[in-house]
Amino acid sequence: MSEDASRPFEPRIVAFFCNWCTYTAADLAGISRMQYAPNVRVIRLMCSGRVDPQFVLSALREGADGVLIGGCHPGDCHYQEGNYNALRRFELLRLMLRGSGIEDERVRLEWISASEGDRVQKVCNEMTEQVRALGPLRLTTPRRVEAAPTAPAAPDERAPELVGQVTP
Amino acid sequence: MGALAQVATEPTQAAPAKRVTGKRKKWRPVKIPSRFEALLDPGFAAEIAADVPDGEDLRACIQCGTCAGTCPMILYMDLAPRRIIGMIREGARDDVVHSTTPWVCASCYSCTVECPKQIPITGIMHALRRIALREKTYPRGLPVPLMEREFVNVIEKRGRSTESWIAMKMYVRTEPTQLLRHIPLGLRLMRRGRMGFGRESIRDRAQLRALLRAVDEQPRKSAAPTSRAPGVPTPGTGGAS
Amino acid sequence: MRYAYYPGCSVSGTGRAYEESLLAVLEALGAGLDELDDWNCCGATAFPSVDEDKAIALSARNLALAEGRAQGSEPVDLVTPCAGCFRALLTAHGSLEERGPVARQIDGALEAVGLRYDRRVRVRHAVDLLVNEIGIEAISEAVTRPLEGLKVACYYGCMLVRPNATFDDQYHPTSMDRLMQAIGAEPIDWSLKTRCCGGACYGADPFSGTMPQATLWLGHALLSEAKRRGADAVVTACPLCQFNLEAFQERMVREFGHPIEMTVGYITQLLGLALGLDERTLGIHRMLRWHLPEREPAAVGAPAAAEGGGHART
Amino acid sequence: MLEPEMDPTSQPVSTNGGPKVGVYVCHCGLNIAGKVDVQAVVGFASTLPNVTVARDYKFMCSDPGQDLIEQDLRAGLVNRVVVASCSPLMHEATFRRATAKGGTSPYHFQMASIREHVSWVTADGDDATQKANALVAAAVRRVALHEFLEPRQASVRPDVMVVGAGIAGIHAALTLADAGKHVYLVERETTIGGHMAKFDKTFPTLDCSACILTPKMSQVRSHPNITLWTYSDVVAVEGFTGDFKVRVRHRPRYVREDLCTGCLECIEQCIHKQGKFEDEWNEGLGKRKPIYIPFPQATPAVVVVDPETCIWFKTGKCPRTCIEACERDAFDFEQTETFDEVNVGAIILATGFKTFDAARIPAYGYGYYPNVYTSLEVERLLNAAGPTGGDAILRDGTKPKTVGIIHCVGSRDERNNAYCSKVCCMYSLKLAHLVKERTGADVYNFYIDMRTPGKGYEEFYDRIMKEGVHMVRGRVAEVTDQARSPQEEGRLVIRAEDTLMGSVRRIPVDMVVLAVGMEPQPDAQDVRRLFNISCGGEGFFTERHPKLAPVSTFTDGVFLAGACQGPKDIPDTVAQAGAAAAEALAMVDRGYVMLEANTAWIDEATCSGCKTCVGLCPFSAIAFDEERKKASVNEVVCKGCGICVGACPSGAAQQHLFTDAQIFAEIEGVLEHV
Repeated sequence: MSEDASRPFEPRIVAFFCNWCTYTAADLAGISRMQYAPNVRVIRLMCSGRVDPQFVLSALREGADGVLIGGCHPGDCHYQEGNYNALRRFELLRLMLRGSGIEDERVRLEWISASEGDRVQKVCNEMTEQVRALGPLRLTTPRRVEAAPTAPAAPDERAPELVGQVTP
Repeated sequence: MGALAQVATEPTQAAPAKRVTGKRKKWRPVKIPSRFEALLDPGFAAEIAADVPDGEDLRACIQCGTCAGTCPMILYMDLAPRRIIGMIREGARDDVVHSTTPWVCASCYSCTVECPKQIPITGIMHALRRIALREKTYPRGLPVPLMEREFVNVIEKRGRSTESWIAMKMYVRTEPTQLLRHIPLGLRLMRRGRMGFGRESIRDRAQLRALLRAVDEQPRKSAAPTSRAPGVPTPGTGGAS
Repeated sequence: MRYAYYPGCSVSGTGRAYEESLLAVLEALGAGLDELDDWNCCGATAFPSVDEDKAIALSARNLALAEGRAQGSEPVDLVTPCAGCFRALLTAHGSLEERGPVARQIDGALEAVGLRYDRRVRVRHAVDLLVNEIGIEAISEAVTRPLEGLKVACYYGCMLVRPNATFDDQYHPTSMDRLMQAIGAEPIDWSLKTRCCGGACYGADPFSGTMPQATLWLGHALLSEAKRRGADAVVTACPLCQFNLEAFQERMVREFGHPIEMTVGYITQLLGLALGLDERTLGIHRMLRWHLPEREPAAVGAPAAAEGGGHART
Repeated sequence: MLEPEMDPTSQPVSTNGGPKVGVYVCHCGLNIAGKVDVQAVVGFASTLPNVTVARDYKFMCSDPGQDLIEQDLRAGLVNRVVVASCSPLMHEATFRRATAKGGTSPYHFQMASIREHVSWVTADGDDATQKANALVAAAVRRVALHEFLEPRQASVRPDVMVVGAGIAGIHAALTLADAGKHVYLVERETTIGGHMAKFDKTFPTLDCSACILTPKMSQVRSHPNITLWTYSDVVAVEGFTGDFKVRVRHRPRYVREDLCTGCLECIEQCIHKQGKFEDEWNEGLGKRKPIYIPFPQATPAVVVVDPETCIWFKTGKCPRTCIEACERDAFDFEQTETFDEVNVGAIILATGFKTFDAARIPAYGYGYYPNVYTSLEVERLLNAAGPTGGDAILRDGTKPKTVGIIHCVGSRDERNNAYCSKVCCMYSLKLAHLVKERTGADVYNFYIDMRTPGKGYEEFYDRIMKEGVHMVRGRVAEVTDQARSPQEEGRLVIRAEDTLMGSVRRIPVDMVVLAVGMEPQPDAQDVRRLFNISCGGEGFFTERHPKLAPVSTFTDGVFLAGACQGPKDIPDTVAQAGAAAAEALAMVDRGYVMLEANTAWIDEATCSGCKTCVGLCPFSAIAFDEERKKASVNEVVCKGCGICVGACPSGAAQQHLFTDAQIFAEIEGVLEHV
């Protein structure tokens, strides 16, 4: 956690990729040795439908400057319709984020199939550049920057103060 | 026309009646030059690639010959487009920049759209012309380079071209006798109001000149590739002499 | 409907009849063209061979001038009858739209002379306009003297569909054939629709003085094939192709044999004839040769004309 | 197999004591260590909370690497394991097994992908090390929260379904059936045999395709362990590995398969005296009647009525001489679609390919010049059972004197298929030989590169060249009927650069053969969705690993055979079909599979009874107790997507291995140390 003025701003982006399409595509990008910005950190979920809006909020609160969600193309979900759920939740989330003054470019939902390694590269680079252009995310609520306690607390204790609960 | 006459004696298509003579007047040796690696310019491919949109694709050439097969002007080229691409890739810079091929190219884009690897071949030909003009390696036997210069000068000065003037100037400078041959056609056109000697021009010439100057003054699109073999001496140049 | 119009140097010179017939036909079809004020040369293919960036800048100036006619956020249609100018404008628009380093350079240059281009121009060829804006149907309804029995070879040339095809198939274009069918003519089927005529190669030089033999050879191949297929006329959509195919027929014959005597007209001239326009309005008197088979208006044209006339009464 | 299995003799190391995390950073030779400073990552990891051991090793997936984990667990130094190495899709199972061998739950493990996601995709070494640190920190935080879970098992149905009965499906089905498994073989066409049944000869041995294929076809027909369903397709697939429920639709033939003997008397007696309709089997080169059999050895030898062309179906007025002709009363004009539903343990997809549509390259004039043929059409012309009885003649009945064969049609072309179709060089040589043999014609082959890797292939190439076939190295630019000389008049002219001669040639020919490439089936995308697998960019089905799992897919229990996975010739197809059969056999023969532990559960205490989850579950795995107003997950049906968890407003729904707490921990981890 350094916002050292001497160093240029490097955006931090947390990505939630579904196991079947986008995570596999990221693996393919690796196998194909496609170089992309190191700013994106991928968290693997089984399905983009698992992405709880709280994950996104939590990431932004913990210091991420952007969040990328990757799922299978519509109609291709390994679990039939998880990505549609993700999309619905994402739309609501986006409205809410706009209300909090968070730019659209910071939170992005992308459909990337297992064969689209080049798209992972493109999206990661693109998003890094966009967020870099926007600059660091400044939330009105101070971010938690101290190291977390050694044994992480239960999830309900860390419900985001930024906004309330979201239902699909 | 020296260069042309030479290449045109090697037609491989069913050539026009006049050209099929069936016998060669004089025996001449077939020249297949050997090339030392030191004579090649390893940076040439990068130089071209940087100068043409999607030029990087030339590295993917599979030498299939579709470009040559589809080219309407192939008969008149000293190096087939396929060979040009192959030679660029391997850095045979000196031969390529002396070739007549870019100047014979009709810019019809057949090769570009037919190329299975989607190499922008026509764009590469234009880039080669730019290099040849810059380095004065264009074939002296062909009037095309002079004409292009002339054309560009007229546009830069007046903003529009007047066909009759450019043609006239060309003939005066290259083959004055040819001009006489065209007088009857010129007269027919003039009678029909399709040709005149009034010179076209735009009103705001100053703006156009300023615009073109400003293009030069803008920060360059990309740094030109630097790697270039130091002054390569070349025995026997390809193409026109 | 009125459109921005970019004539180009050739149409203002040897291609005058093309402009005259285009304007007349569009007027008859209820459309009009407004010439860009103080347009400049598109640079043809010669300019990019000398300086590519400046070639784009030339077209960028024309595009900026056209955009000046924009109303609101609607894009502006810029119509050009010349295939060479069409390609130049389209290529320039394409490179500018990519917004890469070249685009930045050109934008900067435009700004330096007080111009600005926001990529809101759609570059259209006259054939595109006829087929896709005015429409085949409207044209066939307006026909009063269908060209029944006239066999035409539609010659698209290189640059109508290459390197980028915007309104027709790149390999097998059909828009001109459809236009000819709409006016009752019979387009012949041939494989040289988009084969180069050699005319546009040398920076708009109508005399092809640069490489006469090559140019004649290509033109001869086209015309003899059209003749072999039984065409009465070749129709073009480009002033350079037209001139090149029309003006050198004697020399082609001298050089390669096979007598050719082929009428080479502009597509707009045939459209105009079918719409019942006067030959002089269509600039037919400017052509070097014009021999269409005799049409007998009473015998051939009458029934169809009556039918067409019925449609035409709107 | 790679499922984790706990060592039953040992007790769990620690389930309720504090977490002691071991971090193992893999060099992967230089794959990781070449970019990431492995020592720095180990140093960093050792500073993280809960970490008691941090080590690096050259190849963690090797036996000694795995032993490191096992020993540390057994020694009580650690009770949670993080391996920073390749993708979990690659070696998660390996390391879970190692963790289980150390005596704890295999799920007390987390992987950090620092190869695919870091070293292979990051240009700068420092950046890469930073990113690796972040991913390791995330895994360490997360693994501390992992619960003790037991691996789940599920039993496997013994039967197997094979979809597609070309040579791949036939071979796979026979292999399984011979091993004593029951196989449902589903074929969309009226006969099995696929493309191979259309060929005349096969390269490089030139043995007759029918002679080697038809015995296998009749074996399929008569095998007691094979249920053959032709003219049928799969319409729905449910369930998961070990227990798929597949719904198959049978289209009506209007002839009862159990009664028809294949005497073909009805075809003879059809009111149409001559074949009149396009014969699809012969690529439209022949004509058939409304009642037909594709070819004499069709299997099953059962006729089929085409309702589109049959007069009875079209007008209702026909004496129906066919019915009279049938001695067994096999006709049933009232037949409708029927359905079957079967449960199988594994599925093999062998749905094959289609040939490239040559009309997509206008320069070659296919569909425009009548004497331009595709290679498959020429296969039919050369086939003794084909429309001309094996004569290679043109549409006007004459024999071609010169034939041009154009390679790579639709292949190696960015505008169509960028890939090499692999088989065209060889089959073009075969066609060159056959055409020359049958007609004595001069044959020109136009190729870009000759690709003849394979046993006996180069020798075949050699032989064909010595037979005097012209080999012109150059891709054909166009086929035209524009004549520029008297000998070109009335013929087709092939224009190509002969790159070896260094000149453009115009070669007049009478017949052009387009060596069309192989493409995915047009409905490959639908099939892919149906079976929940993926396709590559070019549309062929994607295997689980290009080298190490070439017949498996990302969906367990679904295997691939033949050209549906990529262009292949017959020997490769048969080999792959055998491999797919063996993989399926290994799975069903064992009788059980291990299942992922990542199912969802609902904490009754916090469940508010809102029922949001119930409607969202794509697998109807969530039941709702109306009395107690609580939802509950059926863990057997749950597939572990976590959609319900993401949606639960009260946080009552949770997912094993993906609990909110674990993911929050991971988020903090990736962000904390950057």
